[in-house]
Amino acid sequence: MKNATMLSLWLAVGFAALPPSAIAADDPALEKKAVEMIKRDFKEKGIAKLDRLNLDAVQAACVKYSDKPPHEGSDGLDTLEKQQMAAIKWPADGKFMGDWKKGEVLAQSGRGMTWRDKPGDPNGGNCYNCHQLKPQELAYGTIGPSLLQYGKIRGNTPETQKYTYGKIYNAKAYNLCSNMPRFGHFGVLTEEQIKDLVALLLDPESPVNKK
Amino acid sequence: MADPMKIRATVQGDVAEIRVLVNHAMETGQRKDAKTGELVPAHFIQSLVAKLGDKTVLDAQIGPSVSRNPVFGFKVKGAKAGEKVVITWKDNKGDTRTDEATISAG
Amino acid sequence: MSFKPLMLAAALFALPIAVFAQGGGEAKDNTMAEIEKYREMLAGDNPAELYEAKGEEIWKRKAGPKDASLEKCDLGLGPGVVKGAYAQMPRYFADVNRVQDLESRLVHCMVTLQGFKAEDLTKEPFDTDDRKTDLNALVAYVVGASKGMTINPPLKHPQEKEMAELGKRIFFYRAGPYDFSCATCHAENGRRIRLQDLPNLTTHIGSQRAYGSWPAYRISEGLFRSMQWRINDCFRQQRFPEPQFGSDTVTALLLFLASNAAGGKYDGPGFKR
Amino acid sequence: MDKLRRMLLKGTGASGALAAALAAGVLKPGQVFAADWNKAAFDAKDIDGALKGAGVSGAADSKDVTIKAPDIAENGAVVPIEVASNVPKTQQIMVFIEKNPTPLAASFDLQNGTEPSVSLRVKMGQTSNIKVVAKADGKFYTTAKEVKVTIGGCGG
Repeated sequence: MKNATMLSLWLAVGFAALPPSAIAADDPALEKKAVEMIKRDFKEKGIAKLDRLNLDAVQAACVKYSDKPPHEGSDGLDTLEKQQMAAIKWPADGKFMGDWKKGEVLAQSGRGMTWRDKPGDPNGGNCYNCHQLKPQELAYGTIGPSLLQYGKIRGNTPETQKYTYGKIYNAKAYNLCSNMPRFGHFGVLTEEQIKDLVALLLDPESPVNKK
Repeated sequence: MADPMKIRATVQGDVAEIRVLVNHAMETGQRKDAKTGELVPAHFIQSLVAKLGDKTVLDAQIGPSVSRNPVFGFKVKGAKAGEKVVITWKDNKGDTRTDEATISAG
Repeated sequence: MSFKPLMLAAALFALPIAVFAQGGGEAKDNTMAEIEKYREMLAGDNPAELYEAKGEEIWKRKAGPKDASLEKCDLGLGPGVVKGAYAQMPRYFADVNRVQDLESRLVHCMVTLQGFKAEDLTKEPFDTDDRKTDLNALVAYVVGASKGMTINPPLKHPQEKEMAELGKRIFFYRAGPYDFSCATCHAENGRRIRLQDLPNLTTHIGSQRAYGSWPAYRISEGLFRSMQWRINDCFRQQRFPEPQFGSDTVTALLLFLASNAAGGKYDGPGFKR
Repeated sequence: MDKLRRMLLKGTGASGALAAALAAGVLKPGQVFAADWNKAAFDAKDIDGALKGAGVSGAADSKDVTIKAPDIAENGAVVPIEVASNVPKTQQIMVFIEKNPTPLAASFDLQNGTEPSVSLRVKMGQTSNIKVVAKADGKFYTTAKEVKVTIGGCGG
């Protein structure tokens, strides 16, 4: 009842989001001014240096097209996804599965890459921030889809292992303006860590695949 | 010097409802300082006494498991609007503070 | 392991969960219902009140090289008018010919009226466990004097209109090693990070609930936190470098949020996990 | 939550710091305080020690002692609780957080018309039972309630 009331209120008053059109492209002069403002107003702190404000090709396209780039063109989806895919460094040993127990610890940790993290501190996987994984963990986020039963649903095949490794390494190779960080591409996680996360998702013994 | 408390006291019938919000760090002594890595010394309220007029109505002993900026609420029978509530606390470093409030009709 | 205060990530503005709770299993609904009960039991007795009381005293007290109080400080509604002023900020101030948020304006007043040096006030502007700033207490006092009022930034001056538009663009700027923008977490309805619900700041309701309940006392730190701090910590968790205190980038974002929240109620200072 | 868990579970320095404070003689009871702070009870490291230190023995489970608290706390640094006793002649109410490093949180002597119902906010380092003991007419009555402490934010 309460929810229903709130929902109708929401629809009536505040549900309308900003126009989904390309905000940045709408007014190039204003966009330029905003970028100049950003470049002027930040200062480096700890490991967070000012070069983090510079956009790579993927970020630039996603900002420019409000996360909905066209397929064609040199800054289009097709070209950029292909480039990102080509840049994935696959494991030399051809193995994708590590230790799911280590993966679970990694999935729980939200640490890493902020100006408070020290150089050399291990980064976390941040997984539970956005995804549901093992059923016992109630404190999970919903920015990304639930990964409960991930391996059970998809099957622990070599193809799924490779896809899962690649997706964690660089989600943008599969969906250019995905919300998910590029953990391998930007060196946030090591090859071994990504393998541990693949195991957390696919190992039949992992709690993710248990009831 | 310690900062003032915030005391609310209202009466309905002859029961006063008293709530006090205390400004205190309530350090357990087991927390490490973010910058220095040193343990922050224990600093917490150990006693809190409430009086209605000159009668003690609540005599509390407190440990570091009570939250920072503590809140206590209690009810006293036989109170009247206009009476004074006086609350005094004292911590493990010997700091102390007394504040008072007048009971208002609820 | 060194001790570090727990910060919530992009979970920048807590909202009552009931509004945003989605389906997704009984366990989850039950968790959210219990957390809602937790919040209800905490309502009232907000430690932010202690900061408000202290801020009022600081506002009226003579201080600084010029030995003056802040009672002639103009927060936009005329010298000395505190009531309702925060609800109409950020705004354009002719005497400095720019748009200022509350904290920038307070620094301006402390410099011009009391003779303090701006760099001394803004070098380490945020409270720590053993260092509480006058500025932070003043923020609590001023925002408390807008409690219950309608959020209503003027948005009439060309600079005000432009700042809100710039803020929108900054909100959608994706960068850094995680490719995050503010919008990554705050542009969809019904999302959470861990258990923390994420308001959709591109909607009126999401902005009103978030902007309308900050600044706030934060339980996880046991400290009162201002908007400058709030935005600063957003950028930290976005894995960006640090925005400078009182910079246009922060003011622009605040005005963007205030403009989305306009017409809604200001209900701060808040009390957050 | 990690913060608090670390804060409460890490290290054993507290007793040292406290001992130093005591040695420095800063714990003189003021005139206003009737009883000395019960060091033995507050310093006890487990629930049995804390109960013993507080002089509690033979406490009977009782439905007349109640704890109102959320089943899940969003943040263990501040857990709001209301404790009450309907046992006639209740003169004292004690609150213990069983799994905290020092479980005794507070002890309330009720005098001159104060009702046996107190609200307060406590820290909880982890999911734990809250145990409340009421003393009435020289006898002890008790009840307990579990509160789960969740991981909030993203641990960054």
